Amino acid sequence: MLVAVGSLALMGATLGTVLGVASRYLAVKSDPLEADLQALLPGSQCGQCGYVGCAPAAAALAKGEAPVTLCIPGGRAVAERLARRLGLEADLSGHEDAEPQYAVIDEKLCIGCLRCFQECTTDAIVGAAKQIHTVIADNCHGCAKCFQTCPTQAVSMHKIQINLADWHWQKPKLRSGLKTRRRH
Amino acid sequence: MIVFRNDRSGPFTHAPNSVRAVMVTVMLALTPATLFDLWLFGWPAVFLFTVTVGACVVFEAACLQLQGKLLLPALGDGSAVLTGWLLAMTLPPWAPWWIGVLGAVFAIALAKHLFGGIGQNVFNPAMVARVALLVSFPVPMTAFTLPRPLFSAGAPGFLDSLSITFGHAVGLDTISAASALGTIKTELSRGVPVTQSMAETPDLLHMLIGLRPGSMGETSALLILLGGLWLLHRKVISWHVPVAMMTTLFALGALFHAVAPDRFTSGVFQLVSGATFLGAFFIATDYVTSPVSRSGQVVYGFGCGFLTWIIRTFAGYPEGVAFAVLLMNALTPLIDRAFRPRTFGRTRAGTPLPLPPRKKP
Amino acid sequence: MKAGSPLTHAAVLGLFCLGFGIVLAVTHLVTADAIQQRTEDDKQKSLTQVIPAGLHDNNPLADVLTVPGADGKAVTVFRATREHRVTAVAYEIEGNGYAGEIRLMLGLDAEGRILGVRVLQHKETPGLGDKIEPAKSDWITRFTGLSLGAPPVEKWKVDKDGGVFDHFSGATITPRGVVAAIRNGLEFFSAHQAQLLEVR
Amino acid sequence: MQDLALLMVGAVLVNNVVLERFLGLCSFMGVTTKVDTAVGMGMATTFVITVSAMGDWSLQTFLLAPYDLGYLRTVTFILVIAGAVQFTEMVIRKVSPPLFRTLGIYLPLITTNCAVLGVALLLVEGHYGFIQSTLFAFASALGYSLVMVVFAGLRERVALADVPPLFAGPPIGFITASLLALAFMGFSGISAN
Amino acid sequence: MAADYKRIMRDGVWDNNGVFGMILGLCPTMAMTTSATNGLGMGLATAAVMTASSLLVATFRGWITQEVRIPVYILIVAAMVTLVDLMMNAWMHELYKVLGLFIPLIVSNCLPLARLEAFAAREPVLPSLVDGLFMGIGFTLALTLIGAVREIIGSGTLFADASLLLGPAFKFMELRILPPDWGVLMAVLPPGGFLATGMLLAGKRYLDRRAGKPVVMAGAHCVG
Amino acid sequence: MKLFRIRGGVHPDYRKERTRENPIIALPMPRILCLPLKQHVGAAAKAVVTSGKRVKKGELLARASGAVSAPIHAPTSGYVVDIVDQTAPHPSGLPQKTIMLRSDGKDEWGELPAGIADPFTADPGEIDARVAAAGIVGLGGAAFPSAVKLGLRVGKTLDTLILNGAECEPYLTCDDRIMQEHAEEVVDGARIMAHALGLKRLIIAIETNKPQALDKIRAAAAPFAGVVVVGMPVRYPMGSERHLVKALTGLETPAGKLTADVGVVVHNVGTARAVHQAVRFGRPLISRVITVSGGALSEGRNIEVPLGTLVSDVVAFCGGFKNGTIPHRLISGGPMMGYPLPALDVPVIKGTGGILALTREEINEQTAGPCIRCGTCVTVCPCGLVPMEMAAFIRHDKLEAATKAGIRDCVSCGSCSYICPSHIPLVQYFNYAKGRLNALDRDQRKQERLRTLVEARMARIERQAQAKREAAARARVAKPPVVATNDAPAGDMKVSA
Ligand SMILES: Cc1cc2nc3c(=O)[nH]c(=O)nc-3n(C[C@H](O)[C@H](O)[C@H](O)COP(=O)(O)O)c2cc1C
Ligand SMILES: Cc1cc2nc3c(=O)[nH]c(=O)nc-3n(C[C@H](O)[C@H](O)[C@H](O)COP(=O)(O)O)c2cc1C
Ligand SMILES: Cc1cc2nc3c(=O)[nH]c(=O)nc-3n(C[C@H](O)[C@H](O)[C@H](O)COP(=O)(O)O)c2cc1C
Ligand SMILES: Cc1cc2nc3c(=O)[nH]c(=O)nc-3n(C[C@H](O)[C@H](O)[C@H](O)CO)c2cc1C
Ligand code: SF4
Ligand code: SF4
Ligand code: SF4
Ligand code: SF4
Ligand code: FES
Repeated sequence: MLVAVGSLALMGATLGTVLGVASRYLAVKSDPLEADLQALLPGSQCGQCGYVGCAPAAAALAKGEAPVTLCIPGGRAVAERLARRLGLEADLSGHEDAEPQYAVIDEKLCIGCLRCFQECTTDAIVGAAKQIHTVIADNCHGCAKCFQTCPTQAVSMHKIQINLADWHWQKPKLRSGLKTRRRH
Repeated sequence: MIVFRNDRSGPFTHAPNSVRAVMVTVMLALTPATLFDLWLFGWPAVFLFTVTVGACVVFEAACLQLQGKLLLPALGDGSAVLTGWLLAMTLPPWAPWWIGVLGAVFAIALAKHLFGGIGQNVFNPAMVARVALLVSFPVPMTAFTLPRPLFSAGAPGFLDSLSITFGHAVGLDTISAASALGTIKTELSRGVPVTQSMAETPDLLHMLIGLRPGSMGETSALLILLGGLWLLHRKVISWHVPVAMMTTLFALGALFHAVAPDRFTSGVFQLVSGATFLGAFFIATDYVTSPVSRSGQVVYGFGCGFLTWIIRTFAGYPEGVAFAVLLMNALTPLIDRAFRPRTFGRTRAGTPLPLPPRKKP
Repeated sequence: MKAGSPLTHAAVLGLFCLGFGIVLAVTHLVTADAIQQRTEDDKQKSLTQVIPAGLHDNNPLADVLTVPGADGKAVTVFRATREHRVTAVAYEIEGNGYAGEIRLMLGLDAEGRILGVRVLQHKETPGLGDKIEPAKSDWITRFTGLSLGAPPVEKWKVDKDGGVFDHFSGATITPRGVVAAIRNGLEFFSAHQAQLLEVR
Repeated sequence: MQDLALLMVGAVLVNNVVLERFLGLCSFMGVTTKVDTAVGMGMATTFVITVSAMGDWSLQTFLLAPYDLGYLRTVTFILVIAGAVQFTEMVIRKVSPPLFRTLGIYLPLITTNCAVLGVALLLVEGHYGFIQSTLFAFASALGYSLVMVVFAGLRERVALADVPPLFAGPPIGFITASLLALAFMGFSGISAN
Repeated sequence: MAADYKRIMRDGVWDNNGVFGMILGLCPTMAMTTSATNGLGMGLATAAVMTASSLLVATFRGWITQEVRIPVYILIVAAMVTLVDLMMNAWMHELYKVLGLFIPLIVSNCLPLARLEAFAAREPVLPSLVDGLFMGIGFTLALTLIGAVREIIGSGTLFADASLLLGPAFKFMELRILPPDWGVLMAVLPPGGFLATGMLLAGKRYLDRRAGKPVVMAGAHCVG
Repeated sequence: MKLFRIRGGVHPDYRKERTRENPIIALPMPRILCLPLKQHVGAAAKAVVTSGKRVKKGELLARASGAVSAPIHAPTSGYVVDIVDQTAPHPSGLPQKTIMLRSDGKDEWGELPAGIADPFTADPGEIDARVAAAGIVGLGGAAFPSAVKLGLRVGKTLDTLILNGAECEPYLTCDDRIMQEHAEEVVDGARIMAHALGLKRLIIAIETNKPQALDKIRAAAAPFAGVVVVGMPVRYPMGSERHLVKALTGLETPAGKLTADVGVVVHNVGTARAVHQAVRFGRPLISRVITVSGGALSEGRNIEVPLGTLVSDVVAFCGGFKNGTIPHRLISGGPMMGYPLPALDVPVIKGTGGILALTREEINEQTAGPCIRCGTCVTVCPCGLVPMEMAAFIRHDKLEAATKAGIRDCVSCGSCSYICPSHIPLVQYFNYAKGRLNALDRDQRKQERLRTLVEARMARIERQAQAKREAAARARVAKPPVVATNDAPAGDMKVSA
């Protein structure tokens, strides 16, 4: 009885010390978002997310490499919590999914008001006050901010046309003999 | 103005081959052995063969239908027929019909279509079916019968045969005879040395010709061998798997037999008994489940031979080809990873070759 | 959560260990007797199956004899006595089955006639070799009443090997192992009969 | 010698921890989507199983058995394992940072791997000596690593197949595992000879 | 988060079921489901452990420091398991003999620990208790279901020997579904365990899909 | 000569009989020629003519722009109609800047530079310059400016020139005919190139299925020491330069390097002839020999075509399509490496090796099935790749894995697609992936550029804010300024692309 209780307590104390020391001296610095995300994950280290444990999964989430639904054991609740936590930080507005486009300024309409110039984060628009502005198409990332601010609607957005140098073969279509009547 | 199709990149010439042609060639190679065996084991064998192949085709169609895939291209390639055919070749010829039907479920539904259909399965469907049946129904799956050639005396008539396959006319005990490997394994478990029990098995020539109890694929070793050689000749299969497998099996058999003839059967016996030839030429060579590179195929063949010998010699089951093939199937992705051809201009490790040392003129 | 010193952690974990150690130790105390009892019951039960209760007035579990067996292993023999005479003995025997060792309990009366055989443990294939369990088939009960002479020693085999015991279709190895084990058990009895029946 | 060899072959192939004894299945299903990960996990687990088997053996032999504390086995063993994992982590981190970088991330997963505790409990049941039990533990762990890597290879391939949507992911993983277990049944009965 | 008990219950039993949702606790799931009875027994034992340890962890949460969190949880589970082990051995001996090695293994069964970390360590006592209980019930149901499927196909019976586990009153549960000798042995052998679980997993997915629930593709990375 | 083994390869049905015996005939000068400004690898040429300008045959129409580029000359006399966007001879059918030249029917030569009388004593640089000025690009298919390759003598240690007469593509017989009919010119051109490269060793490699060509070239080369003519085994793609080099010298060009890095330069036989003409007679590259063949054509021919000739004119010259059948596909180049043309009204350009009008039966293109892992593609891949695996990765959009599997090492030879029993369009997968990877690279580069732009802008705004603060501080001291802010000097805003 005494041996039992004693030895068990001793083991626990020892292990506690070891872990305490370990945590003290071997602590790994982690970024706060990562730490937050990790705290939201179940911590069961099951590896089902495809990462070898919750910490790497949190890291991937923090880097935006993994979907919030990655954690199977966590289920819906964890996904929601993750989304909430990430939602505050990273607002993935739609422009990523939109087709790539670029802005064109109609010289006839441009009054040189400089508003678009001030909006453009990549300095894709050149021009000076009271002069006609133009867009350097190569520098335009298609955010359409200039399109929204132009008072005379001189800016139009155009889909980027492929040219001969950029053209490439399409991916072969799925086997036409199969999957034609897929129900799901 | 004529507009031409430009939806596909080259090449614009293709070899006149197709999956169906490949499968048909394999079936042709199997035909002599199959006909011989159907004759050897009579109507029940014919019925079982028909049921098995038919069930495979039916389940193939059902699986395609369920998944909403087109029936024709997949059914037409003949792979389901071939799977059923090979499965039937590994069953005891007088097994009841439901063995064939359940086998088709295991092979086609479980091992093939759950993985996405032809080409995508990781395990050999026919062997999955055979092993699943063996494990599930050891009694009917090890009840072999002595050859009773069609129209010979002692062969069951058509009606009798119907009830052998579809009813329960014959008690298993009355027909059952062990295969050569089975006999040796059983006798060994009683402590009878191999040298002695070998006397009870048919002599090697009979084994080769096939006048002995066993499954269809076992009992026509010679014709199977010929069919296999023809496949080699037609370049449908390459020599790597069969040669590696048979050499390994023979070498292990011969070596251990030389050391302890009481315990180990000879190399020649290993070759002619069981499904060695069928396995080496028709089963281990299944494209889908074997490595794609030549070097990988040699390793795979070696593994099949080695595991077959291990299982035959030490494990509980008398015949090891099916298990060996499945085990090597499992290793195939790793073999594919490890044994790939060397890329032109690169070392095996994948780094660009060093420039050759060159003299300045 | 607060980051404590190693000693805090040691204390936390240590205290939990202490607490649960106490809980466990107490539970152990409470259950120990019952568990002991159950374990004995288990043995008792397997013994009563091979030694009918009416044959003895002692506790066979307490009357234990250790005799070296044929292969050098010690065999633990439980003896049933009535009025200080050994009426029956029971001991474990082993045979080689299809999937490994089969352990059985063999009960004999003082003349060496089989009172009962029961399988204690086996790994035979369900549906095939497991017919040696009395729950699955009455095969194992057929040994009751037999002895080394009846049938004759050379007939102590399965029918496939020329003996008198039938095998299961498709599974010969299991019964073969069991029959051989029982035969060996009987031979052990006849080899050590005097010692086994000797009253202390 | 021959016995030891047989014991080891048996532990690796015949009574494979994962496929026959059903231990460590969660990591078997969870951490096998990539071969490289499975290799790392296998190595780390092998190490921990072997080390904690030694620890547990000592505990059993020198504390639990002599003082008749069998009922504390589970609790103490699991503490030893947790300690062993922690210890392993520290040692590797000190001794070989590169090794730590490859194995370190797997360590936390191992504490809750049934295979570790399972092997330790099997050892107690088997009444092996120290050398024997260490080898047995090592061989069992090898068996674990073997099937982990093989299974990961299979899953990598299945991931590229057109598995019906109903079965894609874990279901086909289980079915693949089923067929793998079927293949491993070929080894059954090896120890009998 | 206000405790939404209905949701906790539904999560435990169906949506986030230990076996079919989280894919955890697989070792007993495979090993103890050769029959419905075994599955039921194992499930009940695990449920008891989960409920008790959830309660304990939620209660002592404040005391447990981050660094020794895992060992303490494990310790709690281990202690509960040992309690169950001892009590079963003493008072439910028949079942104890069947479950054997796997009772101690509840300790390293990932499921209880995962729930402790994911739920009991964060939520109040009562929800934690409910979560532990219903996770346990869900686990029990899953095991019983897998066991039933394997038993019917493998041996043709259902709840064979249930009276040994639950007492003679439950003799009525012991059914024979298929004629004797009809069983497909593979179902009760290791491959059958994986196969049955895989099939049932797909079955749950089918039902979820039909009910219009978004199917969380377990492991988005491994979708074929 | 000892040949070294190369792995893989296929033996397609060569179908060369149709045109093998047909001598090269000149195409009557068409009325209109369309000359795209980019007919070669590298930067497009810059037009030096404007619409309405009259030109003589051989006159410069567009000059090379940049180090890797080639000029374009008038194939005949006439006047420039326009420089417009015209459908390119390219599978995309996208438009391309093209000089439209109307022939005046006189075919009047302009003034040509004088030929170099003895090229073998001339300075290599002079030959380079002449070849560059003549607008010669590789006629073996790649259309890489030849002068750039001849310039490799600087910086690389070379020892061998290989003349590529393999012509391993099915159908094509133009190189065969050139070697038969112009053996001396070919050998002379090759020797000139060897001289330009400073090389003594010249190997002319010809597949043994062209015995007459072999004989003729042997005879033509006999007088010259150091010229070796080698019969190569018939196997596609023996003509691929890396494999040819390996087969002939045993040297394997490391991945990512040029054959010149192992000391070997490879040129096509047609290129050699063009060099001969440019160096000896000062003639620019204004025509080339192509094979026109295929089951859908009434007649197969080897034709010397002025560059810029519309494919429709070439087809008409061969009697049009057989019985009015529309070919299943119209191919530029050989069937293995060539590409489909979207229409008939696209020009023949410097890189066009053949025009094939193929029937459905000849192409034998079938619905792709799943890969059955037969491994033949692995066996035949001359580059030691595992095509089935790469295609599977690409199918699942795992481009990174495909890159690791070696997609960048694939030469798109088509052997794998040719042989695949499941008729999987493997090469299209690879072409798609290569295109996607390039696009991703471009995107990546663009992203990086944009990021620097954003940073520059932030810095600028910060600077301006700083300036404003300072100004405000000063204003508190002095009088506030009246001028609006924000009009930063234009120089600050213009950011070069
Ligand atoms: C999966 C499987 C399980 C088997 N299990 C047993 C068994 O438990 N007991 C047994 O005696 N034979 C078993 N056998 C059969 C033996 O391999 C052997 O064929 C048989 O015992 C020989 O008996 P027979 O002479 O009655 O045919 C099994 C066979 C297989 C394929
Ligand atoms: C899917 C299916 C599975 C069967 N499985 C078995 C079986 O495992 N064992 C069996 O004896 N009969 C099985 N049968 C029944 C047989 O068709 C036949 O009725 C039975 O073998 C009669 O056996 P008996 O002669 O032993 O009464 C099965 C039938 C079907 C349709
Ligand atoms: C697969 C493949 C096949 C080729 N076949 C030939 C060929 O048959 N004849 C040829 O001249 N060039 C062929 N080439 C092009 C050569 O690799 C090389 O570019 C050319 O010989 C260089 O000569 P050039 O610059 O004079 O065109 C082939 C290229 C590849 C990738
Ligand atoms: C040489 C060769 C061998 C084959 N062997 C088998 C076999 O052993 N088992 C089988 O089910 N199918 C076999 N097939 C057919 C086919 O590959 C098989 O149905 C696929 O595994 C289904 O995806 C074979 C086909 C060929 C060409
Ligand atoms: S916002 Fe519109 S009007 Fe003003 S400068 Fe830009 S383009 Fe011109
Ligand atoms: S769309 Fe965005 S990036 Fe492009 S010019 Fe307008 S503001 Fe600049
Ligand atoms: S196209 Fe690429 S992958 Fe295919 S054979 Fe040629 S080099 Fe190999
Ligand atoms: S040739 Fe086609 S079917 Fe064969 S392995 Fe290659 S891609 Fe697959
Ligand atoms: S229950 Fe999860 S590893 Fe065993």
